[in-house]
Amino acid sequence: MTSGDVKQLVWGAILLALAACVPLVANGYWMSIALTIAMFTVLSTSWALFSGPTHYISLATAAFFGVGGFLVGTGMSDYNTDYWTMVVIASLAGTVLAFLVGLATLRLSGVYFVIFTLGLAEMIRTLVSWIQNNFTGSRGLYVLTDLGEADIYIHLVLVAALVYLAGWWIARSRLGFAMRIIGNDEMVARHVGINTAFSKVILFTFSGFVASLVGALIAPRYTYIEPNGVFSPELSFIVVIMALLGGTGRLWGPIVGVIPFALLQEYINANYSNYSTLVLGIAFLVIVYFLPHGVLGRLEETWAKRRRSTW
Amino acid sequence: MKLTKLFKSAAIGLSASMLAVSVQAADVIKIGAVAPKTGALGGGAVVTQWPNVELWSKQVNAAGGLDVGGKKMMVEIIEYDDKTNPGEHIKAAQRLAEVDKVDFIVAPYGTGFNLAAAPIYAKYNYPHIAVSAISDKMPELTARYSNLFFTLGNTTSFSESVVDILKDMRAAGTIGNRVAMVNVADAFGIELAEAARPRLKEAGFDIVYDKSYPLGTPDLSPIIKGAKESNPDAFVAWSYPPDTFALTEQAIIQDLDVKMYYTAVATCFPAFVGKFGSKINGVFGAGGVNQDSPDIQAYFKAHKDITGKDADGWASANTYVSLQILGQAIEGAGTLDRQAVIDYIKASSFDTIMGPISFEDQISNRFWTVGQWQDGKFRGVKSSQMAGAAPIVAKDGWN
Amino acid sequence: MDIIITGLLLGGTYALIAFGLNLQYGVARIMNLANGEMIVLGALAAFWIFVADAISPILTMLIVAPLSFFGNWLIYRFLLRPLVRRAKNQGQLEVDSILATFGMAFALVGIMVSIHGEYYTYSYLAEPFEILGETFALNRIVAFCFAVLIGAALWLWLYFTRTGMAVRAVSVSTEASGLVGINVPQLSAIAFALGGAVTTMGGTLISTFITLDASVGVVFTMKALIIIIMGGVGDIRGAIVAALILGLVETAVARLIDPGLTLAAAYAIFVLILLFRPQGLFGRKPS
Amino acid sequence: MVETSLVLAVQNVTKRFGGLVAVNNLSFDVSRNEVMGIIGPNGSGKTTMMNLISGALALNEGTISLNGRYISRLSSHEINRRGIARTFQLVRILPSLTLLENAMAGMVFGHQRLWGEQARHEASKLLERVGLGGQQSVPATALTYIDQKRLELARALAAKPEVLLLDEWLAGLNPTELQEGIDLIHSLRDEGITIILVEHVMDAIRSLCDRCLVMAAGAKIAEGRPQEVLSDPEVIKVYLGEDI
Repeated sequence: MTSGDVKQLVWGAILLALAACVPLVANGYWMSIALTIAMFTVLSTSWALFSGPTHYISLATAAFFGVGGFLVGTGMSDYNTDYWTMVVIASLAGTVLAFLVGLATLRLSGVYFVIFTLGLAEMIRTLVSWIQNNFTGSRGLYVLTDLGEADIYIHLVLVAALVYLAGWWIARSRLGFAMRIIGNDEMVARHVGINTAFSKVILFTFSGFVASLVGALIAPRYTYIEPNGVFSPELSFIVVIMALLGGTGRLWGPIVGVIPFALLQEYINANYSNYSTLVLGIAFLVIVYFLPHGVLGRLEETWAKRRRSTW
Repeated sequence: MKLTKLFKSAAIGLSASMLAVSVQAADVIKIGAVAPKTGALGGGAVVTQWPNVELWSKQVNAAGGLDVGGKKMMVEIIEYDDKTNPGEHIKAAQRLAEVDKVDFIVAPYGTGFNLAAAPIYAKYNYPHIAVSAISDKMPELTARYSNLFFTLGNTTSFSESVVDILKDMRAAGTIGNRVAMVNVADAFGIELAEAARPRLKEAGFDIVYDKSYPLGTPDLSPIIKGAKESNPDAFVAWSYPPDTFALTEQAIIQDLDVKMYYTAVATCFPAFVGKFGSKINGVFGAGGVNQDSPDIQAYFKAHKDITGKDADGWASANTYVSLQILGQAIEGAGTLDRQAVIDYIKASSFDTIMGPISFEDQISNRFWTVGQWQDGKFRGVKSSQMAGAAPIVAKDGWN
Repeated sequence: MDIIITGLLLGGTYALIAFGLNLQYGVARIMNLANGEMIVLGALAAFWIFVADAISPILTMLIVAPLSFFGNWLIYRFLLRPLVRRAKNQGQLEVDSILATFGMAFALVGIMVSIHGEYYTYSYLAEPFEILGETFALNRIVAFCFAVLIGAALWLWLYFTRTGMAVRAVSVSTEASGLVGINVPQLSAIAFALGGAVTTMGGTLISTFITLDASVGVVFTMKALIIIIMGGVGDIRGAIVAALILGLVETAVARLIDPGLTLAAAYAIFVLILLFRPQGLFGRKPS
Repeated sequence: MVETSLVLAVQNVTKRFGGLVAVNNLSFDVSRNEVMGIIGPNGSGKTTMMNLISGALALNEGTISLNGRYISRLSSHEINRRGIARTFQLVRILPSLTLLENAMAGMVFGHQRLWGEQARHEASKLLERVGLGGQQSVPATALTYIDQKRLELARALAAKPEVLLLDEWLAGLNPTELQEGIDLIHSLRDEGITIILVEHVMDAIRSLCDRCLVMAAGAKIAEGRPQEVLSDPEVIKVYLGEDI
């Protein structure tokens, strides 16, 4: 561990501690924005742990997120299980599912991988609906807990800490190095002795685990769980888009996409409520055209310029 | 020189407008409304929810506003699109409470959204008169949230009423025991199908076809074919808007000749009769209104005149009623104090276009459960304690 | 027999959804996430004109097609071309086009909601039509016939004209085509515009038997993506075969097993095909 | 004696692509510390043979064994871990990594598994050796084609392989560079590495190879010392055409 590594850890810890203080100052409205930001930060960052270095764009986030939320709902509503027990079960189930999905996608690359994950997520969604309809016989899934938004937020900040720590560790480990090589040239990666399948599945499983954990932790916020809501494919797209917007080249890339995008979306919703979708679309196009390499790219460019001009 | 002038006038303008806002704020009741304009439920909310918010606020303001403790106050609506996304809805609700500081709110659209937002509205103690929500967990929820009211009825009575109609028709000799039942594989459809299944069996009906289909199935003709092959006397579909249209179109094409044909949500929509015309005479659907009531007729006319759209034959009127209740409760309590208004709602009876409505343990037991298209009008035929039910007729082919 | 015909009819619908995107992705390399919104736009036009003036959707389709061609050409020329030009590689273009067309999809939904926020539903040719003693919906049969016509026209164009051959060349290799003197930017624009026009026509036809609303586009986008990937990118035969397989599987499952499993079965088939043929049914193996 | 020095044994290997037989029932052995050349006209199956050994392609029939253990069913990363490293016919560097990282890539996961400071140290020594010293943090894309080849060799050597596969590694070098390259390969052999190279540069083959295998249309047509093989009329016919 170099002094730079330690410095990063300390900084990360300070920032996370600050983030954990948000409930002390925020009112309900800012709390719910902070919660949304925390949720997408965790989802996008863990997504980018796998997809950033490999350039494999996964659209399966909703499947894992949905499994998390749905199992918590089913467990609490149909089987009267305790919330925290269900969080553990749901995230384990999500992890196992992610592992299987990871194995199944090994032979695919490029756009075939992208759409495969989308199709798989949709298959899981309709299967879950069918199972609910025919077997679990649920009459509405309620997640009634005493957890407020601030509690859920703190849970998510803890998960964020876990994700960042994992990301920090991976970047310094053989695994992270292997992922960078795979992202460059998978053929070469195999020929330098990297078990590419193993590395990819490990990281994919981790991001699936995080997504299902988030789905389980956020469920109390929705109170009432509908499979078609928690398995919404839109979520997968938004996670990808926020991560790409920020930039996937660095661990902190996604968050610089998530924060401005969430705030922008909020601003548009508040001020153009009747045309929010239209304005959001246009804002999106403007971002794509004027921030070609994402927020991260723009930031690094600016820094590079500043450095040049001061020297 | 010029610049300073500009600044000065801008500053004066700004302070003037700020003054105007604060003056206005004292005379205005701010009411927030969050419901979908886009997303999966957007198409329904645009028919049922939004026009009534517009209609009611315009009518109230045209009459000079609400009388709050002797002072006339206009209502101002602040609306947000929740994009049919629960997370968005919760955020917008928080914004209404914390940023816009609205005095009251219009309940969300859809069961899931009413439940998802209930904790938020409870936190700020807004009277939450849930209209478009059907659930059997209502007693538990009202026990948990003292500001929450339900008006549209519960799953049990909706399914019971359909079974009652079947029993009536069987007793009249119009149909036999064979019932085909399908449902959309979504919380709403699953709940209702589950509630109906034991009741049908108990009443001695054979469920000869019992299938679900996923939300967004593009071709429902196999369902109608399957149902037709089971040779039913009655067809019951716990369906959502797009499938209600698609099932009925296929039923017409395949000539599913049953004496009793029921589809759930959106059967009462103007677009339903707009699409099928006279062919759907005799079709049953969820909800209903008393078409003969002069109040309802006046409401329909005002709805058309002011919003330019036709009201649907069920939830539109209910939505309007919930706003009437809110308005009357504010006037009755004579204050904008929310707790006072909530207490007033709990204790009082309201004179609405659907007749007198009152709440027992925060739940109204007066609502329509089944309606039927009869000569171009969607009439309520089964209800819980509503007057003016039309007699049911048997469906006589698709003409 | 009944299952086969119903399945083919549904497959025809799917083909209509997928043709356009296949051209746009296969040739112009634009992963167009606004594809579904183009379908909805076609449906909106049909609904609007039908309700206002009782004009047949078939006629609307013929009016809409050139408009859509022109509109999509403009979109490509002014919104997407700059992205193609600045992209250093295929991956960069894919990312950019996903982001840009996602924004476009939002904007289109917003526009359509402000035009008509309710369901687009009307009755056109919703009449029984008998084939071999079984009853089918006439509007579906008409749509199927048009799917066949459009598919055949595209195939003839791709395989028997100079432009078509050039388009196929571009779909195999953008770089090589440029080297042999094919005007790649122009052909990409044409392919994108044509794809958009075909998609809009599909939407117009589909609106005669499926109830749509402004926000439903993403459902069609997903189906279309799955079909072209299942068939193999850029291959028109692949898209047709994949569409028909999906239609047949969904119908067979609905009739023989359980309608609740139709979509799950369709996705399962897709997943299985990709597991055994990672490049799709007709796709070329990546070297 | 002969038995123990056998490193790589290729027995009756066949590889088909659809109807095309790229490698047809080919057998050969490579002994420890030997430099073995595979030559033949374009399309004769040389690179396919290399890909079969390295595990990039799966063979249809036959076996390949390393030190008496079958490797022909293993995937390429396992083969690499057993001690076979390679370069590619068309250079494959890792473009977004620095030179040092490129070189390190070879030693972290494979036959030799180093990590951290030790790996960095070894990798920079290797860069030095292939003539890329002092450029550790330069991005790999900044290199010329020839330097990219050096880098690729450094990466292959980083694994401390027992067997090194060089696929036209000397192609495209100018005479000075060629001589350096040949010297480098010589020195590798002196360190005990067994080398199999596919090559068109005849000078290199003559000066480097202990033995040569000539392929045509997927089959072996000759095998032996370079001088003998290259004067074989059959080989000359294959190389220069039927008429002579």
